[in-house]
Amino acid sequence: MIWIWIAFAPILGGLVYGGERVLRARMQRRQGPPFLQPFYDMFKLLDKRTLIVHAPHALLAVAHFFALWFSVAAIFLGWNLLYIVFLHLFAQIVLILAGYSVRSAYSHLGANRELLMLVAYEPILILVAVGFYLVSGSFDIAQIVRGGGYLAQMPLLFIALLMIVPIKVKKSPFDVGEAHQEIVGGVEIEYSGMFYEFLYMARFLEYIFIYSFVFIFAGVSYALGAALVAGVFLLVNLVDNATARVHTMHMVKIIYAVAMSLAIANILWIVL
Amino acid sequence: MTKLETTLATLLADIGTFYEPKKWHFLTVNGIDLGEGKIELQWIFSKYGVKDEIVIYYALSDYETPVPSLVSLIPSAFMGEREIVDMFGLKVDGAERGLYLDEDSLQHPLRSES
Amino acid sequence: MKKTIQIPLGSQHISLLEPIRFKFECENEKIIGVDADVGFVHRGVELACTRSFEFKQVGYVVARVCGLCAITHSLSYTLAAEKLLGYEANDRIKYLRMLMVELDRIHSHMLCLAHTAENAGFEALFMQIMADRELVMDLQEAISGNRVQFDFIAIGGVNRDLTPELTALIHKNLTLLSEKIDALIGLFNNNWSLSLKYKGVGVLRLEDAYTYNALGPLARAAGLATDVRVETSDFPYEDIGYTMILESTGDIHARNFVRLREIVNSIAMCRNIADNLPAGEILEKTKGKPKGEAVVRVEAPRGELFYLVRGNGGNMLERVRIKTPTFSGIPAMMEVFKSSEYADAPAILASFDPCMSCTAK
Amino acid sequence: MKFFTSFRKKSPWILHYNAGSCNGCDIEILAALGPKFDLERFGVINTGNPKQSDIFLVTGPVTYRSRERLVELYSQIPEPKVVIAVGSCTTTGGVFRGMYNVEDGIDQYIPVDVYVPGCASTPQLIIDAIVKALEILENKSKEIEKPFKLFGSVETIGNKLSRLNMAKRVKHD
Repeated sequence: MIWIWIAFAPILGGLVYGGERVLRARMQRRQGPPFLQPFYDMFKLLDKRTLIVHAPHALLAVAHFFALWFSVAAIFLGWNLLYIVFLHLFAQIVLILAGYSVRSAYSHLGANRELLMLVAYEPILILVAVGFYLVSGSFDIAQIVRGGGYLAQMPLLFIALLMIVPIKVKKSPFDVGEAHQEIVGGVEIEYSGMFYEFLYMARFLEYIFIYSFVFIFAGVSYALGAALVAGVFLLVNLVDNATARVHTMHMVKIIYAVAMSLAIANILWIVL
Repeated sequence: MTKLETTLATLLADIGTFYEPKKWHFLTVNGIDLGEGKIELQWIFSKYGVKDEIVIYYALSDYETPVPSLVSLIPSAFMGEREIVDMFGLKVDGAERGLYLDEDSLQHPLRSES
Repeated sequence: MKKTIQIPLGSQHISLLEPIRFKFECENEKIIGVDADVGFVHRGVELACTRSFEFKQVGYVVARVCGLCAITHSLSYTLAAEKLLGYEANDRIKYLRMLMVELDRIHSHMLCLAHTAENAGFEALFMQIMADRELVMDLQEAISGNRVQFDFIAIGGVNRDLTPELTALIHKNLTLLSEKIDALIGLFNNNWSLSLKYKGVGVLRLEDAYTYNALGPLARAAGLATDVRVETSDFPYEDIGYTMILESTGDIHARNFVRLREIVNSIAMCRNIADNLPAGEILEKTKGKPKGEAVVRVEAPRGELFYLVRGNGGNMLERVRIKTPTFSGIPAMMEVFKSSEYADAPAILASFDPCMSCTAK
Repeated sequence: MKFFTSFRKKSPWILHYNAGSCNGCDIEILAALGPKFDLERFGVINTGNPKQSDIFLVTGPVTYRSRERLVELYSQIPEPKVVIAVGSCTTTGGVFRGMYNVEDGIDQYIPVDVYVPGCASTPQLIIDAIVKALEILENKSKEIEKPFKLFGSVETIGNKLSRLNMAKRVKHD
């Protein structure tokens, strides 16, 4: 059963993404694309001729996708949370390498920004994992979801996690890595056809990845988890439609000043 | 509209005594081809906050005589100067071809013979 | 090792409507040098106005210099030609012309605001302003028959008249619009992320505005009180409630605010015109051929538009000189880019509202 | 593959290039992306990146300087692709026809599939053109623009003939 979930993870993410595009359009008083639009895009990209800059560049996109898929699978299988965070880090590093491996200035800038994003959100993810360990006594997700009451014990960590969700799903105010008006997609710029498709689907997996972090905050109660995810989803989209993009440095400062101190305060609170 | 005559040799001195950045708005440099190799150059100014006050300095010249550049007095004059270099093929100190046309283009579209 | 990277912006870029190419020399993302290539849209309109078209057609040709401020182009040319023909338009024509120019200013300013929001990464605001802008576009379509490039002005008058139904429509749409503009003013003032993106970014100081001869909203945002609408006597702008809008900080926020408040002013002026339209013919016959030299300045949405027309008594003109607002704005623009962040560059660029097809003609 | 072909028309990503237009048509393209006309209904995304685009929206009569970029952008779009010429001056040169720096329409340089008249084209016309372009996009095969090898034995004659047939089958109207 769990393997089916893992196999269908990208499709699930695609549904989330499709729903989000419709929701965003409605928030902007538009009709918006069909619900299944991400899948139409996927199939179309498979049909396009692929232009490759050089082979490792294309391969790194595939590696990024599979590494992400692996970390999502690890979440579904209930593995160690720290392990999952570092798997995800590996996936991001692969993407950054891909960005640096071509000569486009936009790609380099995008990779720079991806690195800064990583610097911003990675400590929070680790602190969240540490928080779970302190409360439930284990890094294993299988163990964590058997417990409960995380929201009551780590409310500040939850807020910190909320602040990095827009970075991961590339939404305003923290969509600096993609930033179409500035760097035309950043690291995505030199990809086309089938290999762009891997990045496009990796985006679906990012949705699953970050929202499952939100989900496990509910612990044993799956209904509460679903409600949390839906709430965060709405909130993130609302914020996306009400803010402009901030600078990369502003983003890092905001995350460090607010989210980081919230997270650390929460951990101190649990420990003491 | 007031038209004042000047010559290319005395242009810098004339404009230098006339132009005050807080009073006069520099519009542009203009060239008008009069035919037979003659060209009329105009430097156009307007006064801030006053109705219909336009001053045009003009000088008669030909295609070959180098035109002094006003950039030392009016930093924003370089656009207009590059334009007349492109359009008439004149020589202006410090202004190169290539604003609209290619750097090595042989065209000077606004000359009357072209 | 080379410390700087060169970031190109254009000639094709998603944040640009028009082809202009910047080369930013950047340290990390800080811009230390700018190089601009503006000649991508050069078509040669000035020459064609004197060689291929007769003076009666030129008004429609120069409208195609720029799609956003087409009406001011044809207006300036028409005024210059009418001066050469010795013709003075009656009040109704003047008021109708002012009406269309102000409507055009509203839609152009709104497009600029939308574009600035989009380039700052605020997609929802872009959509909101574009939706509100349709009110003005509908008005323009109803009055002139086309959404953009309405050849409304002809030598000797205007091509279409205002009917009572249109007056009612003007009032209806402009009332709706002014509510939305009030909401926008609040949004631009209070949104936290917009203030990060706009306040203190891309500052043009007052001295620089004087030195580089900035004009239009760019100069007024820096506190330089210049507006061609009060510096010429071609149109009775004071009679219909014109006020000059000035800001002092000169950043993107100030430029946006000049535009927003000018829209409010323009709405009031349009409603005044619609109420107090004098009676008279809308298209009169003109006689003769243009002879002599005439200069005309008109305030386009982006600033001062200057036309110099010289005729020799024939059907063809001798010289049509077009000096467009963005052309004079570029030196100031290049100055502002230095020492700002590359991440701000698209928003700064959009806040200047550059019109390359004007610049290169 | 047959299965994927039918999805081409459901996700057209556009690339917009201004080859020297008066930007009247460009603002109408923006308006078409806005809420009133909402091109995203058809799955349109304005990508701004030629490598990920399907539909090439060009405005302007092609000036001397922009012609190289135009061809370059066109060749960077992977097959299958459709070109839409928006506006009178893009189709024929329009009012700019015969000016010294103008090349009289983009079909001098790249093949055009849909011509949109109007000065300026209205958003309604642009939407119509994109819907028309979707049909063409569905019929286009990515094989047809592969260069033919005249000499060399890489391809059999039968293959060549079948590709010729494919080229013929593409309907343009």
